[in-house]
Parts: sequence; structure tokens; C-alpha cells
Amino acid sequence: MLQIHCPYCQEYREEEEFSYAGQAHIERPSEPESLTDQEWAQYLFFRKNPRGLHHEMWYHIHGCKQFFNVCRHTVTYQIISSYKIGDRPELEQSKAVDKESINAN
Amino acid sequence: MQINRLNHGGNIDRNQVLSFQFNGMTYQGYQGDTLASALLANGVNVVGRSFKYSRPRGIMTADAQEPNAIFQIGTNASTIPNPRATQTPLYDNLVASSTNGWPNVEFDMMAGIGKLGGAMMPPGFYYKTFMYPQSMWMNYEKLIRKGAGLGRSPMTADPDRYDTMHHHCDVMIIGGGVAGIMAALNAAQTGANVIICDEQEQLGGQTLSSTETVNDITATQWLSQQIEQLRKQENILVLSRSTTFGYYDHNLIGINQRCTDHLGEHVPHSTRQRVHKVRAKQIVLATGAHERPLVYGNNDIPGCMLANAISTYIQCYAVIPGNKLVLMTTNDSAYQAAIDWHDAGRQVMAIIDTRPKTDSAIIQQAQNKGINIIFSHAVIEVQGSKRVNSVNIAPINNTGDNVIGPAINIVCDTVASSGGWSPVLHLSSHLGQKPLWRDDIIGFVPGQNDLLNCGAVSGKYALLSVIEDGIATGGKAAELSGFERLTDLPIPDIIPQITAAPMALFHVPHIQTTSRAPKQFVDYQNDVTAAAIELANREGFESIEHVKRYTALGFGTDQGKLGNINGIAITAKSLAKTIPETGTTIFRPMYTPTTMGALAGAHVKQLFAPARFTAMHQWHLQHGAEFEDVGQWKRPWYFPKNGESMQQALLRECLATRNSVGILDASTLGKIDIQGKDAREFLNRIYTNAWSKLGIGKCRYGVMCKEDGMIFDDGVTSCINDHHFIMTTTTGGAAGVLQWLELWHQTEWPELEVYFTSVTDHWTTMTISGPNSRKVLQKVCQDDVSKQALPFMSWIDATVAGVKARIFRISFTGELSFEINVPANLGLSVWQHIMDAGAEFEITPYGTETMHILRAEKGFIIVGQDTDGSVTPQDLDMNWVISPNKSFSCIGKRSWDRIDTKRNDRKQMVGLKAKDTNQVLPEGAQIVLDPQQKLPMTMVGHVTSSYFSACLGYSFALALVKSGTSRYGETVYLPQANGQIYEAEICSPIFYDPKGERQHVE
Amino acid sequence: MQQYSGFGLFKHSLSHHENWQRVWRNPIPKSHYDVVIVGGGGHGLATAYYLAKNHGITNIAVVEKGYLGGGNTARNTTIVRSNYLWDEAAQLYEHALKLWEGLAQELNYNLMFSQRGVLNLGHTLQDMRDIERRVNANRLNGIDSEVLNTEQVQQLVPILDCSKNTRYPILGASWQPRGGTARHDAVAWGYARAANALGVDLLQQTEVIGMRTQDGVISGVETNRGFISANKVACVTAGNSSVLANMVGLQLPLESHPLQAMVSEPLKPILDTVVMSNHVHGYISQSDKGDLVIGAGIDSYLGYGQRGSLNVLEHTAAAIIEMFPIFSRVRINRTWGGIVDTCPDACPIISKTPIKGLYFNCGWGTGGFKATPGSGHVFAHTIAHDNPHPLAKPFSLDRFISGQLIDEHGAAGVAH
Amino acid sequence: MSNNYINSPASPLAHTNLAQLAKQHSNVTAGINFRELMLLGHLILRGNANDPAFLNGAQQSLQLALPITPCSSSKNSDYLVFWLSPNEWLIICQQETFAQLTAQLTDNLVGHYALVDVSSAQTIIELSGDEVINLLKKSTSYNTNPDHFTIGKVVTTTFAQTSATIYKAESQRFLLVTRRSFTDYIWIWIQQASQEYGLKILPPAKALE
Repeated sequence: MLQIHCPYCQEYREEEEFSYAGQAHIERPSEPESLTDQEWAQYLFFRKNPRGLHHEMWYHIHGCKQFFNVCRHTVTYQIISSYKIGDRPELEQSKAVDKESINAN
Repeated sequence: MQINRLNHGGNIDRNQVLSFQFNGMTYQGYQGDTLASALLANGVNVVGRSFKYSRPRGIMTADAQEPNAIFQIGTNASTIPNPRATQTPLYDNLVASSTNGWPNVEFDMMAGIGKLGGAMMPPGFYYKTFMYPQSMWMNYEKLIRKGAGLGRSPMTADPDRYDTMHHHCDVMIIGGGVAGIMAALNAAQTGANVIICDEQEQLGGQTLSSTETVNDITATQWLSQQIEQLRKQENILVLSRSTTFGYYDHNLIGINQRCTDHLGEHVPHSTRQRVHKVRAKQIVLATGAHERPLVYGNNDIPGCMLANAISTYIQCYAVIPGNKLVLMTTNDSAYQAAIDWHDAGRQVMAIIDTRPKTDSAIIQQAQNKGINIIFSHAVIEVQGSKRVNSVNIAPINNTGDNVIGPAINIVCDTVASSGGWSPVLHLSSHLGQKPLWRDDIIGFVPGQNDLLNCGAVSGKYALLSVIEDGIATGGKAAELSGFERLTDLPIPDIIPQITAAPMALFHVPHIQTTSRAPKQFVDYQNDVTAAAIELANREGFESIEHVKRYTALGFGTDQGKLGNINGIAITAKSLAKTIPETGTTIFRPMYTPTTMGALAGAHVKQLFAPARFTAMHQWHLQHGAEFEDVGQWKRPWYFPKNGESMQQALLRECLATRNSVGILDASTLGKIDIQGKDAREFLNRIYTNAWSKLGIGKCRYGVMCKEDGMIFDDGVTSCINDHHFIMTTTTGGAAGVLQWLELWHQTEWPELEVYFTSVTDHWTTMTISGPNSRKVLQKVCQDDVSKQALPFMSWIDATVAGVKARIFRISFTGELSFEINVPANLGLSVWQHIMDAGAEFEITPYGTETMHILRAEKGFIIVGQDTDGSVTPQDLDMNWVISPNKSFSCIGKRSWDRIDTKRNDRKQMVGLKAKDTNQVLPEGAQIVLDPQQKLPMTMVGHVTSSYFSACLGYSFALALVKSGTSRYGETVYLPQANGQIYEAEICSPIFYDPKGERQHVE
Repeated sequence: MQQYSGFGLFKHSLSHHENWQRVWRNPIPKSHYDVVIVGGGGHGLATAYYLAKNHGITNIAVVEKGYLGGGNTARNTTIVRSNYLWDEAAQLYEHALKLWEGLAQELNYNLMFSQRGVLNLGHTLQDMRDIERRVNANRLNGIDSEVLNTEQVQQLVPILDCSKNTRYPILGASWQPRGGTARHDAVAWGYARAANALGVDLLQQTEVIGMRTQDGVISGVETNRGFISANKVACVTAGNSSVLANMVGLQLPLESHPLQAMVSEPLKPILDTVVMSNHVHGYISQSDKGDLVIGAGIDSYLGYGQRGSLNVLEHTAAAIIEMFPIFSRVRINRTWGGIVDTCPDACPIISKTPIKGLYFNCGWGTGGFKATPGSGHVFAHTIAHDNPHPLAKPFSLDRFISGQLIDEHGAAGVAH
Repeated sequence: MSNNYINSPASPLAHTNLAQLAKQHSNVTAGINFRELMLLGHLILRGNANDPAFLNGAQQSLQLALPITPCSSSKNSDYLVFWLSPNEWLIICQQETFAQLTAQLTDNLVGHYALVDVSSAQTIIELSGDEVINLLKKSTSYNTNPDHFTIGKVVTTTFAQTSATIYKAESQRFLLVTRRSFTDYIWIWIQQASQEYGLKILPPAKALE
């Protein structure tokens, strides 16, 4: 069970306070009508789904009701950073990858 | 008669005699006993029968590894299947029985079959037979199932309660042996918040049976002092009888505390077990080590035990489980068992040391006591049936691979064995880390992770090094969790002992090949033998995971604690690999089995999930409502009167509403307060229709789609003022819609100035509907609610029954309707005033079912019933709710333009009239055009809503049908399970008042 | 292939079982195969078997990074059923179910396919409407399926709490008598043994670390044991599908989530059918060994860790007790997790890709085990003909572009 | 037709008859004391905490600075103000002062802000006593250690299977703001969870202190 830092409440809270909200930094196309069906499908359904670092959104549903971003490793579940919507992620890739080599199985 | 009870010693209270029953016989033990120690004290040999071969089995260990003494404990509703006797504290009148054996464990009918059939049951035999004919498997299976399984489930609901507690601490120490105790004391002196837990009744672990000297007092005396200190320290929480069952991400552990199990079967008004969930800054693993048995011929005959278990029974329980002992060991530590046996006054026949002659302090100690030590030998085979009566020992070579001389027989009744120690590292691999093999200690230790390990779990076994490690690790843990490390606690004086190196031996060789030798058990619970593992390897099951799955090694309730390392070693040898090359299976939670009720905690029965109530709930109860679960809400479904059937009640409710006036508690509808200058623009983007021109005081129906173009919620939104709207949502969709609005606002359009606040709970909503609804309203409201002042699809501020209210003139029934919203604190009060006012019109409360019928007569949809996540507004013939001219491409719009959503033969909403007008078509019935076709039939749609209409006098339905809107007038068929085929005609989905005159009524 | 039978067991017992043959070879990888199947789970092995048996392609390697059947095949709760809502899904799963019936004989390996019936409980009026709809659709699709009322449910499973005292009383159920369970490991081993006998190379401990393409055509896979060239590459790697797709620059409409399951200690026979509930979120059966096999929920977040959160297990325990209050004192022996690849419409992807000769079979989410024979069968056809099998056609990647999704969330809303 | 309606406002726990229970419990001592602070004014204030004009307007109205540190609160004799989110506060007051407060805020605030009356949407449960921390440990996963959950702190978090806003008033006194429709569930939960400590019902109050 994860412990997630809410950048708005500025403290760690238990996972059960949050709801997962999918891949982060997907921008809605400004002119959907100008997209091909293929491009629209890409926006709708196709996801990175990486084995490794993932930028994702969480919603503090039982807390401050804010969405925010989390950079988390999908194998170690280690959280590298959590940051507000609109902020850019900082990557600490090496740290997380080191961990994965331990975990790989 | 406790024939094996010593007259002195042990941590038992001889003044508290406890009676207990085992397999129908009554015995006595003492307070402080476990069930296992009490059985051994009474000389009970056979405690169970093995699963596959029905061999008699006795108590083998004194801890969580126990594979044989697995019982049914307790009676009736409070019976527990499968607890280990070694971990069951004895209480007065405890009732226990073996889980296998018929008619009983002493005389088991299956044993004969086990002996004969055993030869035909190599590992995986069931994959190779019982296949023909196919139809017979279900019969074979019945027999197999009967033979399998251990204990019985209780047959009535659990009388006990459970709960959960959340903790956050600086240092969590798992294991209350001396390493953990010292770590806790040293960490706590820095000021850190410490929790320490131990699975046993008593803290102390292995040191409880130690005979060493510490600071010039006995180790047990010294230990008591430390424990006393521990309990005095305010910042240490000590949890006994508390097993850590799992280690989870981000340093969370789950602990199962058995609060009352030691007191009796059922202790009223208390929590039987509690799960502690501890989120720790730093976790210290001080879980110790388990002794490993050796694998030798007939090593399962009662009387074969772990060496360390013998010391534990003698030192902790004053029980000596036999008369004549033969001890086989690969290491020094097991000598203690023979010394304890000897000191207790019974005969040690010999110590069989598998090592070439060696010397150490403890070997000398044994020699000094006159115990016969035979080096370079092994017990290759045991004789006996329900108890060991002798052993064959034989000389072996230095690597332990072969027998190199003839066997000799030694008479004995107990065989202790020790193959060394296995660190209890299970928790360390719960997150996926693989253990590491260490040749020097001949065991796996935890792999690298966030845990700190100390004591035996990290391969340190000598008391002095364990204490040193505990202190150092406790200090480090405090430091890592942010505390300043002080001067560590002093190391006590312990005289180090000269030891001899252990030998790496797991599987004792026999004169015969493994496949022909007497059975050499590796996993007792699943009757997995060394021969079985070798056979699995021969057949190509080489990965240790394959070996495990093919032979069932480690699948018992001990999770392989006793046998896994031996199994890995046998596999390694048979594949000519090293143990680290062979690897180990990953341990998963639970460390030991955990009660399901404890995991569920208090979330059972009425607390399984929250039930939400409206302000009128008590009124509904008093008026006999039947309730429907809608999401978490309890909504009145209908209000049967005087023994009415549901159908009668519905007819009455419907007619009353259509002909006079009905009243509905609609408080559960989601309500979201939307404020800000960009509220309109936001609504434009989120709804499919346009909101730019909705005037103040007006209401509008809207549909929301997901970005895939499919409807996901609907409701009426009203304009309070240019910057202020109130949105309603479906009952089940309220939370989801709020999250949806926040998602778009916070992540895509933060520039829009708008705030959303849920006000679902603030407003009580009561809908009065029917031709007399205005008359009722006018009795309790002096505001002008005429058509001119309050036209259809508008709202006003008003005072209703003396309470400030918002009245919305919107209609879900097609009748003249008013939705009256008042603050919920006054909801019940206003409701009662309206009921009083409506009495002269026989105002009739109705529930969700009548609401559904009335709306369906009008062709109004229920999202989630008439739609299923694959329906667009166009499919519902609701093009009127789509605004083509909005500048912003609203959510979902683009998706309507895809090939599949553009098709004109999509399923579309229509009405259905049954040919037999009294026949209510079943909801969910599938629709076909040709009822005579063969299976599989081509289905063109299904019935989504279907009712008998009281006011129309016939049945009707809503359906989704392919190209439905162009099929009005066509006949379709609904084939039923019973062979009947209903006929129906496709028609408009609006059955009642198609022109909408009634809701616009003067 | 050494034939298995009861007589064989007797015969081998006389020689102390010293002469059993290997179930599969441990071959050295060849430099080229006609088809390389990535993923040695049930689906991959079945694909290899049907390619060899039905399509005459035997120069095949199954490349497995760990051990055969060690992924979701080894981690699921072994439920087999075909009572899906939409025609496309129902027909695919029914195709699989028909193959299950007779598979043990075909493979000469006892898969312990136990048609003990599957109950899907309804707890709300909408649940019951959905059940009616699904059962009606099933029947017209030729699939055995019935709607049971509360009394009938109680009769079938006397230990279920069918009273009105529960938080969500049971209003009825759908019942598929032909559904049931199978021994999961045996499915992988049975297919592996049969494929091996047809000449398929099973390469364990062989991890694909890259893929080679040339002018939009696949040419082989890079592995930790070197490059293996292939005319066609078929990926059947469940939770790891996105990782493989990424090697050739593709994205898939998938998310990989942790899904957990647990077993109790073994009990004497107490539960004779499979019981599932979407609404209270739990499902349960009893294995032949006596364990209660319990499926837990899916974790909401992405996870390749083969483990999930404790609170999911706690909720599952509560759900089981809500249905079966008598199991409260039963103890959970082991919990574990798998990685499930979920699709937006809760239906699989069986598809060609923009890269010629590269195929994907994935997205089975929580429901892949039951489809194993059908999945392998139609995927083999799709690979052999470079053209989708008619039953696989609706499950191609195109549907995400056209919008022709097959939304099975209603029927598959709970992990199964 | 008459306009003289007698309306008695009812808290979400009205049906449990707390006043009656309190009478029965008057001589009891218990580990947990339970008191409903009912029918108070609850106002949600939304606005931009980075906007000095907004903060000023609020301060003028409340005679109290809005707490802008996450999870903090502020109070004076009239108002108790909770930080709920970066742009959201809950103001609790006597029902009698509610209208006046709303009017003052409306007068003093400018720009993008919102006021929402949620007085009927929620109630307040006061929990106090020697065992109150243990009760919270059973009910919420939030860290209740005194060095973390300090006096004056307010957090919205999970409570059993729903959420609640929990304010620490004193070392062993907490206020729980619960949603109306979930309050009965929470009441049942608290009764069960506090059984081992003893639960004493105190007479409900219509004031904050």
C-alpha cells in the first residue's frame, strides 16, 4: 500500500485517501475535429504503460480534492516525486533504476 | 498422567491445572503450556495422519514450522480449522481433534490404501490419470476432494468481532527475541517511537531456552531484566501474540494480534483478533532462525523431532518428549538438546554427528557428561510405526553423499535432528526481493532492501553477537528515522564459546538409491519425498518453481518453512547445480495463516459498506417502505399498504400520481453548486448542449459524455445567476461527476474561474407530482407558483411551510411537478407539512419503482439502466440535446464522428408494445427479428426497461434495437428461456402524453 | 510422446518410477524459426501447439524469460466460464469452453477441468437486469445459462448468506453449469508437453530484450541468448505487452495493473461451485486440495511488481464474509499478485500490428485463463494466415480507431 | 391557509435521541465521550489564497485571518475556520450569526470567490477522553501521533469507509465534521469501535464550546 505525498496538503497520506487518475501530462487536443480517427484514438486510448518510471495523476478524493502528479516506478513502486498540476516533473532516474535491478524477477 | 512432565523448571504454573480434550480423550496440562507441550507431556504420540499416504504423524517442532500437529480446535460456531498445536496456548476446557484419519488417527482405514496405493502416487500422478472417459472426472474429483483438505469450516456465523488499528512509528521491530529486545531498547533511548511485536505468548525467543550465563546470572534471568525494562519504557509499544503476516510497500507492515484466543473459544464483548497496520520510518527484522530438519528414511515416524524443539519443550515447558534419544546433527547447536535431555535425567543413546571428528566447547561438554558421540555417521533410517523404536546408523563420507559402511541398529524412541539453521527471512521477500545464499552459515539471508536485519535472521547465532547486533541495529534504525544516536547500551559479559564449523548436509544418504530407499520426507504436509523431487527433476521440472508446483513442495500451511531449503538442496544436487544457482521460491504473505475475519476487521455485517440515509428515512421506515440499494443510498422502492403486493402498491402509486398527486424523496440526486464567471463556459464544454443563453431562473436538462462519446450522466442544471448554477446528477453518479468536473477544471482549463462544491447533503429534495401538485404546494407556499410566475423548466426562491426553499418546476413524470429543495435539517419537518397539506388530495408517497414507471411512460431514460456505457445521445434519438454550434468542441463530440459511432444501424432507443398487452416483457430480454432461426441467433437488441402501465392499461417497454428509429411498426420477437416467444411491436418510446401537455399544464 | 494412463502409473511403480521420460526437451536455440512466440504462458504455449497441430508449422520457438507457465497462468484463480454479454466476446469464450471440454484427452494430460458451475450473484435491481440481459443473450448464443432467484441460489449453495440481513442482500444470480475451474499449472504443462512432442522448441530462461524490423517487417528478436531470426513474431506476454510493443515503437491501449488473489488453508469440502459477485467485489471457489481460492480486486494504479496493496485484500476478505459469514474464522494461507493488462473495453486484443509479421495477443485483463485454448486456437490461425480468425476479427486493434469497442465492463467488472 | 408552521430542525442523528442517552449516561465514566455539536452554521468559502484582496476581505468579515497553511485552522470567539484545500475553507459558527457572516463576506469579498451554505450537509461530532486516540487509530489511517497531529491541526481524511474532516481541539478532544448522509454509519461505527473503552454520550450542544 502506497504512501503518497500530497503537494497541496504538504504531507504524506495513505493510498486509501487517493484515487488513481491515469497517465499524466496528456493534453487534450485543442481542435479535436482536425484530428484523424487514428490520432483521436491515440489520445483516447493508447498509453505509455511503462515498466519503469511513470508520470501519473492522483486525486486526493478523501482529502483536499486536488489532482496532482506523481512520478513513480511501476516495479519498485518507489515514488520519486509528487508535484502540482502545471509543474514539470523532476527526474531522478538513476536512483529508481538502481532499485529495479534489485527487484527484477 | 503427565508422564513426560518434569518436576521442576519451565515457564508453566503447576498450580493452574487445565483440562482439555484431544480426539475425545481428556487430559491435563498447566497454565503456560501450548497444546503441543501438553500433548507431549501426556505422552500422546500420534496426532495426525498424512495427507497422501495416511502415515501416522507426531509433533515435530515447537514453533511456526509445525507440519503435523494441525488440529480442529473449538466447537460449533467458534471452531477454528487448522491451527498449529505448537502455537496454540492451552486454556481450560480446550477441545481439539486431528484433522485427518478415519475412524481415528490411531486406527486409520486409509493407511492400508496409502501403503498399497502409495507406490502409484508419485508426484503429479493426478496429471497422468483419471482422464478417461472425460465424463468420469467429476466422480474422481469427488473422491479426491473428500480425501483432501484438513479441518472443517464452522457452519454458523462467527460470534466474534475483529478490528484494525493504524500506527505510525519511527522504528518497528519485528521479533521479540533478544536481538529485537536490545534493538528496541537502544532505539528507544534516543526518543524514537518504537513498536516491537512477537508472535509468541512470551518475549525472548530462543534465549528462553538458553543455558548460557550473562553478566554472571543465567541468560533467562538477564533476559527477564531486559523485558522488564522494555515494558517500562513509555515510547515502546509491545505487542505479544502478534504475528507480522506481511511486509508491504512504503514500509507498511500488517500484524495480526490474537487478543483472546489464549483465554478460550469465545470471549464475549471483546475483540478476538486485531490487525495492526504499522507505517514505520524504519523497520528492523529480528525474526530469528528456524532449525532445519535432516531428510532421512522414515523421518516422519512419531518421535522424530527437531533438536531445538526438544530443548524448548524441556526448558520452557518442563516436558521431555521420550525416554531414549538419538540425536543426529551437522552442527554444534543441536548438542544442547542432548545435554538438556541428559540433564533432565533421561537416556541419550548417542549423538550422531555427521561431521568428521571435530571439537568444540559444547562437544566437550557432552563428552564430559558421558554422552556417546559418533562422528562421520548418520541416521539413515528409522524403524517403528506409531513411534520410533530404533534407528539404523551408518558411516558416511566427508561430503555426506554416500553411505560407506554397514549400518548398525540403535534402540531409541526419539530421534532429534538438526541440519543447521534457516534465517526467518520471509518478510524480507514479500516485496519481491530474492534471498541471498551464504555458504558460511549454510542458509539464505535477506536480500538487500529497506529493512535492517539483526540477530539470527542475518546469520548471527551466538548469543553475544546477537546482542551486539541488536544494539547496533537499534541505534542505526533510530538514526535512520531521524534521531540522534546516543551512546549505545553496554554489551553484557558473555564468555564466547569455541565452536566447530557446521557441515552442509540436507539429504542423508541411504544404502539404497533415493527412489528405492524408505520414504525420506521433505515436506511432511504434502507427503513430498526426496524421491519425488528427484523424479520431478528427471521429468524436466527443473526450475525450483516448477519443482514446487509439480510436487506441491511448500504448498502446505507451513508454506515450506520446514522443507523448502532441503527441497532446494535436493534439486540442486540432482541437477548438479549450486543452491544459489537453483534459487529459491519467493515468499509471499501470509507469514503464517491469518484469520479472514481479522483481515476484514470491523467492516462486516451492517458496517460492510456505509449506508446513506436521507433526512426522511425515519418517516419512510414508519410508513412501511421497502428499500432499494442505489449506490450507498437506501432509497424507498415502494410503499406497500395493508398487505399489498408490490404490483398492487405500484398501480396505486402510479394512478395516484397521474390522477392527483404523489410525492417522492429525491434527496439522493447529486447536487453540485457551481460558481464563477466562467461557469457557463464550463457547462458548454462539459455538457453536450449549449448553456450560453440559459436565463436566470431557468432550468435545462443536460447530458454528459465521456471523451469516447458515450453518455455517462445526465441531469438538470439551473441558473441561479450569471455566475452561479446548480447542477443535479444521478444518484449513483454524484461523486464521479464532481471528480469529472474537477479533473477538467484542474488539469485542462484552470484558467476558467469556477468553483464546484457538493451540496447533495445540504438539500432535501421532495418532488410533488401530479395534477393536484400545485394545489398542494399552494397550501404551504404563499409565493406565486402559477404557470406565469413559475413556468415549466424554471425555478424560484420561495418559502415552503415557513422554510426558505428553492422550487424547481421540472418533471421526471410528465405531470405537473415541483421539486422542492429545503435545507436538510428542516427536510423532515417540511415533508410532514406537505403530507398534511396533501392529505385532502390523498397525496401518495411513491418510491423509485413508481418513479421509473412514470418516467418510462414518458420515454425518459435512466442512465445506467437504458444506457450501458456504449450509448451515444444520438442513439437515444436525443439530437436535441446536442448543440452543433458551440465554439468549443465539447467533451465527447469528436468521438461521434468515428466510423462506428456514425453508423446508422446502431442500436437506438425505441418503445415496445407487447402483443399480449398484459404481458410485461422481461427486462433484459433479447430481441430477434426471426424467432425460428437456429442458435446462435442474430440478436438486434434488448429490453432496457419494462413495466405495466396503470394509466395506459397495458404493458410497455423501452429497448435498444439496431436501426430502431426506422423500424417503428415492425414486429420483433423475444425468445424466452422456457421456450415461450413474446411478440412486440416497435414504437415511439414516448407512451404517455406525447405532446407534453400535462407537464405544461396551467 | 510417452502416453499417460493409470496403467502406466502402475507399470512405472514396479520400477520405482525411475523410467519416466522428460515432459519437454531443453533445446539450444536455433538461429531461425518460422514463428517465434514470445511468452511461455498458457496462451503462448497453446498458440504454439495449435500452430503446429492445425497449421503444420513446427519450426517454432516459444521464448520465455522465466519458467513455463510462471506468469498469470500460475497466478490466477482458475475460473472457466463463457457467459459474457456481447456476442463477440461470448462466442470467443464459448469457443474456448468447447475446447476445454475434451482438452485433457486431446493433450493426454489431466487438466482437472471441473465443470462444477459458476454463479454470478446479483445484489441490486440493476444487477438483476444486467443478469437477465446477459443470460438471455447467452442462451440465444447457444451458451448454457440460467437466471436463479434467491431461493434457488440458496439451494445450490446452502452456506451463502441469502438472508436480508446483509448489507447487500442477494437478489438472485446467473448460473452457468458448464463453467468451473481447471488446474492452472497443468494447462501450461499439458500444452508444453504436446507442443514439444510436435517439435516446438521451448526456450526457458530466454528473455527478449529487443526486436528487429526491416522496412516495416519483423525480422527477429534479440534475446539474452543472442539474436533469433523469425518470419513471424507473436507476442503473448500479458502484463508485459506494452514493454514489448515499445521495443518496436508501438503503443497499445493497455494498462498493466496488479491483481491479487489468495488461498485459505485447506478445508474439507464445503463449497462445490464457483461463486462470484461483482457488487460486493469478491469471488471464490474451493480447489480440489481444499483451499478456498479467492480473487481479490485489482489495484487502481499501474504496477509491474506482482504485488498489490493490503487494503485490497482486506476489502476482499470483508466481501467474502459478507457472502459467507461462516468463513470468518478460516485462515488465509497465502496471497500473491499478478500483472494484468487491461483494455479500455475489458476485452482482449488479438491482432496484427502495423509491423508486418508482428502479432499481439494481449489485453485479457483479469479474464485470460478461461480463454486459454480459444485464445491460442484463434491466434494460431491469425498468425498462420496473416489474417484474423473470424472469431478474432472483432478483437483487432482497429476497433480503438473505428470506435467499435466491445464493452464488457458490465460482465467483467470484477476481476475473474 | 396559515403561515404559522412550526418547524423543528433535526440533526442527522435526531433519530438516535442523544439527549435521552445522555441522561442515562450522566453518571457514567468512559474512555470515550461523544457529543454532537449540532445545527451550527457551516459555510464553505472558496477563493484565491494568493490574492491579498480576497484574504483581506475575509479577514475583515471574520475578524480573523484565513488559515492558509495547509491543514491549519484559526478561531476566535465567533468563528472556527478550517483549511480544507488551497482554495477552500470551512467556517463554523452559531446558526444565529450565520446570516450576518454571509452578508459581511458578500460585502467584503471581490473578484472570484464563492460562498456555499452547507449547514445542513454536515454535523460535528466531538470525541474526547483518555482513549480517543485509540478510537481514531481504529477509524482512520491518518497519523495521530501527538507530534504529528498537533493541536489546532485539521485534516480531511478517511474515517472508517467514508471521509471526515478531523480537527484537534485539545490533546484529547477532537471535532469530526461528517457528511449528513454518512453520519448514521459513523455513529454505528463509533459505538462499536469504542465498546472496549466505554462510550459516554454527552448532551448535544448547539454551540462550539
